[in-house]
This record gives sequence, structure tokens and C-alpha cells, in this order.
Amino acid sequence: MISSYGTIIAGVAIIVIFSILSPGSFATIDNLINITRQISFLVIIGVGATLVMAVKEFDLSIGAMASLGGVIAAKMAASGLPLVLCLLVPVIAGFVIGFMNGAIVTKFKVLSFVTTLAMGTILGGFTFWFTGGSTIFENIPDSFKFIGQTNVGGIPMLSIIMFAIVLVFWYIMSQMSFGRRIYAVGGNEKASMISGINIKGFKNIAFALCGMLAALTGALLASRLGSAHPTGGNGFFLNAYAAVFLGMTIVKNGVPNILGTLFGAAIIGIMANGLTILEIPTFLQDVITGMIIIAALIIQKLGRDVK
Amino acid sequence: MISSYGTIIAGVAIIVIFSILSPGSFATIDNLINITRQISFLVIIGVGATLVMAVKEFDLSIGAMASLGGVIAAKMAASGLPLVLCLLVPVIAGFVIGFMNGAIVTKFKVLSFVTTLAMGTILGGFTFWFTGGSTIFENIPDSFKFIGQTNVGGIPMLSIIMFAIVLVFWYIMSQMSFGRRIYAVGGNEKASMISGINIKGFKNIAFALCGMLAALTGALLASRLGSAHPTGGNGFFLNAYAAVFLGMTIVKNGVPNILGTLFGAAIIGIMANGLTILEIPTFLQDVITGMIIIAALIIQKLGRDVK
Amino acid sequence: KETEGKKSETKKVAILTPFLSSVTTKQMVDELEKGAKEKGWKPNVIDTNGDVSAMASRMEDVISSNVSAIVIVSTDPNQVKAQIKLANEKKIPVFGADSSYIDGMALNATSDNEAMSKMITEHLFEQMGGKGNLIVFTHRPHPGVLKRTEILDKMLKENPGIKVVTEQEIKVPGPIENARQQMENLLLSNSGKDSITAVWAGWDEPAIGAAQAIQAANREGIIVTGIDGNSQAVDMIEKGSPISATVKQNFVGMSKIVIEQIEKVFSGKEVDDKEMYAPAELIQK
Amino acid sequence: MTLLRIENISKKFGSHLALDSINIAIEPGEIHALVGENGAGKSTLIKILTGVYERTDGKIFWEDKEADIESPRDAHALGINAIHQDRQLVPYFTGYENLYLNIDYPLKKSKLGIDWKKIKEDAELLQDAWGIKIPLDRPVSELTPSERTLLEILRSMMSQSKLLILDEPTASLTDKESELLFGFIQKLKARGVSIIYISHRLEEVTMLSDRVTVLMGGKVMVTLEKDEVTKEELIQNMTGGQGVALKEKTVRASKRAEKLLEVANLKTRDGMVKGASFEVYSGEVLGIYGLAGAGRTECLEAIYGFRDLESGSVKVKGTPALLNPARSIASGMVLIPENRHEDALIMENNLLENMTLPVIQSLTKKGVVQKKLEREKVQQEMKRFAVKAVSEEQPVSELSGGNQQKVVFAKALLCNPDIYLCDEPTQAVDVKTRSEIHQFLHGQAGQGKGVVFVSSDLYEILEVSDRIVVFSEGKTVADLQNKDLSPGQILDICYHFQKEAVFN
Ligand SMILES: Nc1ncnc2c1ncn2[C@@H]1O[C@H](COP(=O)(O)OP(=O)(O)OP(=O)(O)O)[C@@H](O)[C@H]1O
Ligand SMILES: Nc1ncnc2c1ncn2[C@@H]1O[C@H](COP(=O)(O)OP(=O)(O)OP(=O)(O)O)[C@@H](O)[C@H]1O
Ligand SMILES: [Mg+2]
Ligand SMILES: [Mg+2]
Repeated sequence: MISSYGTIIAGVAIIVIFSILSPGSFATIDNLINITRQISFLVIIGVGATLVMAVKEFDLSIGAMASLGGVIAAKMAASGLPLVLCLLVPVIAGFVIGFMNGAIVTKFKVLSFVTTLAMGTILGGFTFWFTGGSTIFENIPDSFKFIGQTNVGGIPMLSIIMFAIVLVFWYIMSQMSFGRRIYAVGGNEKASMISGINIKGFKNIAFALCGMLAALTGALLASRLGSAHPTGGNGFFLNAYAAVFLGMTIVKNGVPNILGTLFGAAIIGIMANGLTILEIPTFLQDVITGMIIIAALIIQKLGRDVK
Repeated sequence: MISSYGTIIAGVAIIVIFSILSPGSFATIDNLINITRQISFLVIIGVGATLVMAVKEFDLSIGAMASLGGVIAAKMAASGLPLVLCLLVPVIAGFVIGFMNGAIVTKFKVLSFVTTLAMGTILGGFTFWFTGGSTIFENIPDSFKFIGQTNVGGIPMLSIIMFAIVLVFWYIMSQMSFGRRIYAVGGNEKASMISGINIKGFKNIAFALCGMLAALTGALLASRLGSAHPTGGNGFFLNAYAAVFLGMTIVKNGVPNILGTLFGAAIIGIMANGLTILEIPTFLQDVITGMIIIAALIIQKLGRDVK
Repeated sequence: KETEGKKSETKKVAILTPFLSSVTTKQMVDELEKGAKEKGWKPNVIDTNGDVSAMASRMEDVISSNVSAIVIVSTDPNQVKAQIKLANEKKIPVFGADSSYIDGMALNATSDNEAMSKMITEHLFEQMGGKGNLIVFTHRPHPGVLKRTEILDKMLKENPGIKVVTEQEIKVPGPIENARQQMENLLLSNSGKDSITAVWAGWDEPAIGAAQAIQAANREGIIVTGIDGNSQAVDMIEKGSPISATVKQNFVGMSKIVIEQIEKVFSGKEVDDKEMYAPAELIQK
Repeated sequence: MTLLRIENISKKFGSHLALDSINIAIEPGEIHALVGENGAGKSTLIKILTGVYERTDGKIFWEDKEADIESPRDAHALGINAIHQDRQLVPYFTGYENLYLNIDYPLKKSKLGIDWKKIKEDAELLQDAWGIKIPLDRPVSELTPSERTLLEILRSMMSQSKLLILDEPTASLTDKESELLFGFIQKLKARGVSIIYISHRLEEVTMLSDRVTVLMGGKVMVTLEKDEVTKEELIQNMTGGQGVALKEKTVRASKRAEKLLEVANLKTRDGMVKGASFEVYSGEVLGIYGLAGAGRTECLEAIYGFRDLESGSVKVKGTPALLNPARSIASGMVLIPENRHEDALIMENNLLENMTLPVIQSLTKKGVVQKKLEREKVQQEMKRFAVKAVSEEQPVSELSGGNQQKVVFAKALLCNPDIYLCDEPTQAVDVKTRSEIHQFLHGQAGQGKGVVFVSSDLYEILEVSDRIVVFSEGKTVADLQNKDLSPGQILDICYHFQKEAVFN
């Protein structure tokens, strides 16, 4: 499956360098666990983005969807509803809204870029109306914070959920025929159509799952923070796609893939974590992060050419 | 050229509705002029994005580039340099940085999405360092504000500059062989290469022009506001692409095109203007804007199918 | 083990904020940095570029690198409740500057948003003579601005002569340009002489944009107020612009309080109070 | 029982009537050929039968019952399988993955995952059964056009069909592979499968078919029974009685004038070409023949300048070539690529934009395109090759396969080159156009230009060439004057060297 080691080597190099520079803080089991928890949100939302990109579409509403998922969950928790419901409702809402994105795109054959951008705007307005613009944190019971703030055998629940989601979607996308169909649609829509694949159906499902995972990300974030901000999920949008695109570089055929996205999110997370621990000023962190990503891309290509 | 009237009809409908609802404020010459000035930034940066999208690439660094352009211009103005230099230096810097984006993408055949995202991060860090994070407004002479704040025969200079840029790039892209080849590269890279087109060269130039226009946008914004904020241009990024994508719907072959981008920016600008004039609360504005954009897309497709 | 590490080395103080690009936040952070250095501590500034949710992660990072104290600047601590708890477990005190106070923190030093809003709003209503048409520019997702707006809402109820034309959310980033465009549009839709009496802005940047639009349209007699005392706004007040007043938050004062109190905690003493206010001052021409 | 009856099928694209009340009946177990000029409507008819296009009018009866074929899925469920003219494969999928594009993947016992082992075994069995050997573990983007066609053929064998439709299957096959295909067709026929066979190679049609329907301008001209089918009869019907001036082979006395192109010991970095040497003189048509995978395409690409060289030299008119497409065009050399969809055309752009792309600079004044001049030039070429299009502003994606190929050819012509590098230039075009292209190239040679003509059709090579170079395993192995050569002689050379290469 993985056939281009360039970016991976770059990733390992980053880890080694950080470990040498900060053995006592970076290279500890605690920090490793810390990183897995920190990237869990990015990975979960990124898995959704991966699905949509695998059918060669784009969902720009994931940030707004995550924010909405967070405030729905928090509002429900604040009104005393049980945790399961607080997670289930946003997840269903995300699925439905994602499906609507897909339905508009496939039924009217319009560009997903504009459609989902517009949907993101609508969701943002709705979230604002729903919260009155303010952070929801009052009356949130501790039971709601269970998922976001508990460890099981030393491992954060969030990390476990992340690994479970990665595992499930990796299996679906690489081992099951569902995944083959999704990739076929993304690889040659016309050929897939002529082969009798229900392209609209697969696209709709990809969008729906993406919306679902985005809303779940928001809800988990709310559980982690014990509060929900009406734009709290927006920041994930660009980084989620950065993770997907970075992940595309680790496979030879350059398709969006689940393990790649995990890897991409890990690179982003490790950079942020390591540079903070090394106490590099923020502006320099930005410059370094950008340069390392570009360097990783280049190394990866050079490596491939030599082969 | 323009062969799909659906979105245009939707645009006209929006104008008519606003005019009926607010004849005294919306449908006035003053407001028309006002709108042209308000959209000028979006149009100028959008023209650049159009060029890059015409070669089927993406530049995610335009927002950061605009911010950088603004602070360079403002810093120079504050140190007493003449207006021409204050505009020229950011423009050249934008061109060079854009060219670098292009060179990395074409030389190493890496994804422009990640490359320019990383470049945007680098530029953001650099801008922060350059300004120390604070807004630049002290000692900016009135002469610097000339371009952003003057009217010529009742028409704002900014609107004139915008129309000039649109005209020039429309002409280049639709009447000159340069545009033909840009679109060929975007249409089929390999076939273009075999037809003797220097695809790397054209891509590099598209990126360079895009960077140049983004930096110019930032510099003009600084002139308009008499100050420059280190993240002041970042907000343009998504709207610029929204304008380009909306503009793609007005031509039959669905390619990014200059007039379309002007049109797309106009729709976005008119919506913001009209809804504010009608004193609709912000969150409802978002919802309405999103819905109208989706409706416009759908109408446009239905119109085409009937044909 | 922890105390041992802290004693021998110089004290490390992590300063975290999502809004370093805001002029006033920057001012505060600079002062904190300066103060910490004077005391011989090692400050480390971390900005998450507007991303509030990334604050949590960065806070975890500094906790795991065993800093001696954490200062969160201009952040709603409710966003990082779990991290504050984590810091407590590791005995790292968490201070707030221009944030608010929640359980588990050592203290928060701030301007009293409610007092400031009251101060400026009273000034504005007085100038308006208790009646007229008001435009509100705000950004409710920001906790401080939200508090100020809530005070405004309350005071509007007590002053029925003042009508709100519209309340608009100002977009960030780019608040000046956004406020300017919104104001341009509102001036056109309210072109009658007294159709707009005043603009209440939740902080200074929208006030600057609104004032620029009013000046460019040559409209007389519209009063604008801001809050923060951002130097561009102060400059405009001095030079004579539609901005009639702002409340200067004493950011330097807040930072000084935080530094003082950190020193106390480091030397094993109690903080003076959980919420401490640096007095704000009304600036007008 | 009639397997398939088509009644009064019509299809309109906008205002253009592509099919006009078509009536055809297909009997069980018959091989029914469909012939007609480029743009006659053959592919459109097939796409209606397979549910890709919606018909504007008419009825379809399947086994005497009216059938509504609304999607490819419906067609597949009835037992209709098709190989379309433009290949329908997913480029980044391997051969294995593509085999299962229209049928369910076999699942593991747990019913959860795909059983890749079974897929490999089944595919090997199938390959053995039909005598096909393609590298199924490679992604399709790395397969040659002929391998892609074979892959599609293999895929169509994966499911039981009652009707198999082949739209120009031999256009990118070599003779040997074509023979293989004819074998399959006969086997299928013996099993009672009906075949609709579309081809411009009339020899194949006369040899294979039980009946032939001739289309012209979207109408059925005639349906001929087996004993009526002759090449001449077909041509008469296809051209509306005009016929094609089947030219006598003219062997021009090659004057060995100027040496236009000199290729010496060419080796490409990817190892596809391992030593090619030949020359092209002004006034001659040089045919290049070789079995599939012999490296002819790669050799032309290397000469033209977009495949990296390892060693060797290319000289154009005595000066070393600069090995880059732009310079090649400037020095008077033009390439007609084998793969028109990927290498030659911008499918969403119109005819005009496609045809003038390499020469657009010469049609400008100060960088501004002289649209009137451009239009005139394009219309002139469209007329010369009778390109069937609504206007020069129609996107090439809407043209029939043959007409697309004509655009590719016309595009090269506009460059007004001295050296033509033609890679399968007559694929997909009808007999009339094919003969016109041959005549045109001879005319050009007559004016002192040089033509390199690569074709997988040995008879075509023998028909057009003055001289023939044979490729085998990436090397040039023979250089023969085309005088009294027989197909057998050339094939002998190919096989001889292939064997030798294997034993080395
Ligand atoms: N999608 C389309 N849109 C518009 N016109 C089309 C489209 N597809 C085909 N046509 C037109 O329909 C006519 C018939 O095309 P078709 O592809 O069926 O021809 P054909 O007989 O297969 O020709 P060839 O031998 O060249 O493959 C042509 O004039 C073509 O331009
Ligand atoms: N992109 C590629 N990557 C890897 N192998 C390739 C690629 N393109 C072609 N090949 C291999 O190169 C060999 C020669 O290619 P090709 O068949 O195009 O030669 P040819 O002589 O032009 O034959 P023809 O044109 O008749 O198909 C084949 O074995 C093919 O599998
Ligand atoms: Mg055809
Ligand atoms: Mg070939």
C-alpha cells in the first residue's frame, strides 16, 4: 500500500530531532500520549475529508459543521440530557446535513466547492442564532466530560476513539468493496457510471459520513473542553485538508487515504507540540513548520525520482 | 463567451429584489459606486486566483500574501517613502514569492495545495515578525492614502483600478495567445506539452501574477484604511475563491474566467451590501447568503438542462 | 521531583493567547514578557493564531514541559477547564490576564468589562441626550465584548428614548475594513439627517472603521465610541474625528498585577484576590 | 426469438439529429457488424443500448419483450456487455481492480473484506482460458493502449453475456492480438452469444460477420446478409455510392535526397528503447512496424523530446535536435500521438482551440489572436478532412471518435512540418478518410517532406511505406525497401528477433 517513503522519512527525522533537542519533555511516553490526544480531533475530521476527497469532491463546510456539532452537544448536555444522546444527535445532524450537501452536488451537478462553502455560511449563521453568539459552558455536567477527559488504562478515551475510527475507515476503504467503489468514482467517474456504479449514491454517502465525522469532532471537542464556542470548530478546516493532502504524498498513486491522513495529522501535531516544548516563538514556529512541510514534499519527490 | 445565463439571472433577480425592498438606499447611483469600491479588493485578488485556477492549480497563500503586501506598503509609507515605491515594492515581492510557489510546484511536481498552504504559514510568520504583531498606522502620511481614499470625477480610484485590472486580464485571457495557452495547460497538461507549450513557464507566471495581485490588494487595502494589520488580508482568501467558483458557473465550459470572477465578487458584494442596508441581523444574513448562492447554482443548472 | 526541577533552574513562565495579532493583547503580552524578564524568569509566548480550540493543546504542551506558571491572555478559561485541572494536578499555577476567573486558577487580572461598558455607554447616552438612533457593532463570540454588549443591552432597556437601528456582527480578521463597509452601507440606507445619531462599537477597531466611513461620506454629527484605548483610536480622538471617546483599558496595569502576584506565589504566599481590576480610564477630546 | 430489436430509435444532441429512426434486429448467436463513416452514429447507438445515453425516441425489445434500458446497470442485468470506443478504466486502479468494476468483488468468508487471493486466482484462470497475458498487478496508467483494450476484453468475459458489443476493439491492437480477439469472438458465437461488432477495418468485417448494417448520417442504409457482404459493396453503401478511389501503390523512386532525420543508437532512460537507429530522407514515407510493446511509441516520443534519453543522438536536418516539443515544432517536426485523449486533445476545449494550439503564436499580432485568420485556417482543414462537427466551436468531447482523430491530424498539419512523426494516425478513421490521409502523406512526401508512419496494421504499413524499419524489443532490427515484401517476411523478422532476445 504505502509506496513512497520520502514524507515518512521526513516525519521520522522530525521526531528524532525533537527527541534529541528535548529528551526530557518531548521524548516521553506522557508526551506521546498527549500528542495522540491532541491530534485526535484533526484525525477524525480529516478522515471525513478523506472520504469526500476520494470521490474527487470537496467539503468546505466541515469547520462550520464541527462548530455546530459542538454547540448542539453542549446545549443538550447543559439541559441535562445523557451523554449518549448528546453525541448521537449532532452525529445524526451531521450525517443528514452532509447528505444534503451530497444530494445538491450530485442531483444538480454543481461544484461541491461553492455548494459546501455556501452550506458552511448557512451553518455558521445558524450556529450563531442557536447560541446567541456566546460560548456555552454553564450547567454542563461532569458526565458530559467523560469521553473528552477520561483515560482508560493510561490512554485517553479520545485517542482510543481516534484509533478505532482510523481502523474502521482504513478497513472499509482499503479492504472492502465499498472503498474500491469510492475510489473508482474518484478515479474515473464516467467509467464508473458506465460500469453501473451508483456514483450519486457513493458520493452522497461520502458527504454524509464526512458531515457526521465533522459533527462528532465538534461534539468530542465540547466534551474535552467542557464548553462549546460558536466558531470553535472552524479552525480545523484548513488543517484537516492539509493533513489529507500530506497523506496523499505517502502513497504512490497519490490518492487520499486514511493512513496517510493519520500520518499527515501526526506531522502537523508533532510540529506544533515539539516547537512549543522547545519554546520557539510563534512566528518562528510558523516559518519552520511551513518550511519543513515544503522540504518534506521535495524530499519525497526526489526520493521517488531516484528510484 | 458567456453561455449560461442561469447564475446571471439569479444575480439580476437579487438586484431587483433589493431595489424593490430598498429603492431609496440600494438602488442609487451612490450605492452602486459604493459597491464597486467595496468589491474592488475581492475582485483584484480574485483575478489572481482565477489565473492560478485556470492552470488547474490552487494558491492558498493569497490571504497571507495580501497581509504581507499591506504591511510592507504601510511600513514603507510610514518611513516616508513615496506612494509609487510603497506600491511597487509589495507588488514585486508578491510576484517573486508567487513565482517561488510556482517554481516549487512545477520543479518538484508537488501538490500546489500543500505547497501554498505551507507558504502561507511561512508568510504569516514572517509578517508577524516584521510587524512585531501590531497594526501599523503611525506616521502614515496622507499622500499614501491617496489611492485608497480619492475619487476621480465621482468614481473612487479603487473602482477605476479594479476595472482597469479586470479589463487588462480579461483581454489577456480571452483575446491573446497567452490566455489560450494558460487554458490549454489547465485543460490537458500533457497534450499542451506535446503541442510545444512550456507548461512550467506558464504555471510559474500564473502563480507569480497571482502573488502580485494579492500583494497589490493588501497594499491598496492599507492605503484605504490608512493602516495595516498583520492578518488584515487573510479574510479575503475564502471569498476570493468563492468568487472564482461562482464565476465558473456563468460559462458553458465551466472554466475559471475573469468576467465570471468579477460577477461572482459582485454577487457576494451586493448580498452583503443589500442585506446590511435592509438591516438584517448578521446571522440571518449568513443564512440568506448561503441559500441564495445554492439557489443560484441550482437555477443555473436547471436552465441548462432544459436547453 | 517536580519541585526539585523548579528550584534549581530559572522559573519558566508560559504566556498563551489566541489573539496576539490584536493590538491590545500584544501590548499586554509585551508587558508580561518584560516584567518576567526583569524578575529573572524565562517567559515563553505562544499564540494560536485565532484558533481558540488549539489553546487547549498548547497548554497541555507547556504543562508537560513543566513550566513554573502559566498565564492565559484574553482567553475564556472555560475553554481550557480540563487543562487548568491538569495544571493543578502538576501544581502549576494558572493566571489570567484580561480573561475571567474560574475555579482552579490562581487569579485573573482584568479591566472590569462591565464597569468599562457602563462608563462608555453612560458617556455616549449623555452625549446623545438620552434619545436618538444607535447602531451597534459587536462580536458576541468574544467573552469580553459579549459582557460589554450585555451591559449595553441592559442600559438600552433603561433608556427607551434610544432606538437601535441595527446590531451587526463585525467579522474578524479584518474588523476595520469590515466595519467600514458595513458603515458605508448603513449610511446609505439611513441618509436622513438624524437617522443615525451614534455608533456604539464593542471595541476600538470597528469604531475606527465606522469613523472612517463617516468621514469619507462627510456626514456630520454622528458620534462613535469604542472601548480599549487602542493607540490608533486615541490618535483619532485627539485629531478630531467622529470617535468621541474610548475607555482605555489599563493593559499595562493588568500585566503588572499578574507579575506581582506570580512573584508572590513563587515565594510561597497567597494571592491578594481572585479577581483583580486594573482601573480603566475614559479618554475623550 | 429475436434477441434484440431496435425500433425507430432516434437521438438528438441539442438540435443535431445523430440517430434518425434506426431499425435493427439482432438474432441469437449472430455476429452483426455495424459500419459507417465517422460520425454516422454507431457509438451513439451503442451508448443507447447500454443505457449510457437516453434515447429521444423509439423502442427497444429484448427477447421480444419491451425493455427499458435506463442505466448501464439495467443493460448489464439483461446480459448486455460492451467495450466502448473510448476505454473506460480507472487509471490508478490495477488491472485486477478494474476487472471487477462492474461486478461484485468476491468476499472473504467473513463477508467483510475483499478476497484478493481469489481475485488473483480467478483472473489467472481467465487469462489462461483465453490466452491473454497482461500485467494485471500494474495500474492501468502504466499499461499501453493495446493492453488496456485487452483488459477491457478480459473484463467483458468476467460476466456471462447474451450480447457483447465491441466498438472498434482492434483500433489499438496489433494483428496478432486481433487474431486472438477473432478467436474469442468465434468461441463466444459458438456458445450462442450474439456480437455487435463495429470496425472501420472492412477486411475484418467481411471475414467475421454474419450480417452487416451500414449506417450513414444517422440512418440505416442497408442490412446485408453474409453472402452479399464484400468490401466494395460496403464502401458503396457507406459513401452513398461515391466509392473510394482505392489508390494503386505508387513506389516513388526515392531520390535519397536530403537526410531529414537521423536517429543513432537511441536508448531511453526507462529502458523501453534499447537501441534504435534509422534515417528519414526527404520525399519518403518510412513505415515502422513491430509487435505490441516493441517500443515504437516510446522511440517517437524520445525523438520528439518528452521521454528522457540515456544515450544516442537525434539529428534534425543535420543539426543535433534539442529534444523538447517546442523546439521540435520550431525545427519543423511534429508528432501525432497514439493516445488522442490523453496526449493530443483537450477534450473540453473546442476544435478551433485544439487545432491551432501549437501554432497560436503565428496567428497573433502583438500577442493578440487574429480570430478571423484563425477561423479561416481551421475551417479550411475541417473541410479538407470533412470533419463532421456543428461548428469549429464545438467541444471535441462531443465529436465521434473518428472525427476526433481527424482533428488530431489536422492540428499537426497546421504546423506545416517537414517531418511527420505519425503514431497510428489512421486509428478510428473510416476507410475513405484513411485513404485520404495516405494520399495526403504521399503528397507531402512528394513535396520533399519526410514521413514516419507507425502502424500496428501490417497491411497498412505495406500499403503506404516506401521503406520499412522493424522494431523488436526496443531495437531496430531491420531496414527494408518496400519492394515485393510480403507480410510473412516482416512477421518472420519480428518473431525471429523476439525469440533471440528471449534467449539472450
Ligand atoms: N455528447 C455529444 N454531444 C453532442 N453531439 C454528439 C455527442 N456525442 C456524439 N455526438 C454527435 O453525434 C454524431 C454521431 O457520433 P458517433 O460517436 O455515434 O459516431 P460514430 O459512428 O461512432 O463515428 P466514429 O466512427 O468516428 O466513431 C456525431 O455527429 C457526433 O458529433
Ligand atoms: N508509463 C509506462 N510505465 C511503465 N511501462 C510502460 C509505460 N508505458 C508503456 N510501458 C511498457 O512499455 C512497453 C512498450 O510500450 P508500447 O506498447 O507503447 O510500445 P509500441 O511499440 O509503441 O507498441 P504499440 O504502440 O503497438 O502499443 C510495454 O511493455 C508497456 O507495458
Ligand atoms: Mg464511434
Ligand atoms: Mg505504440
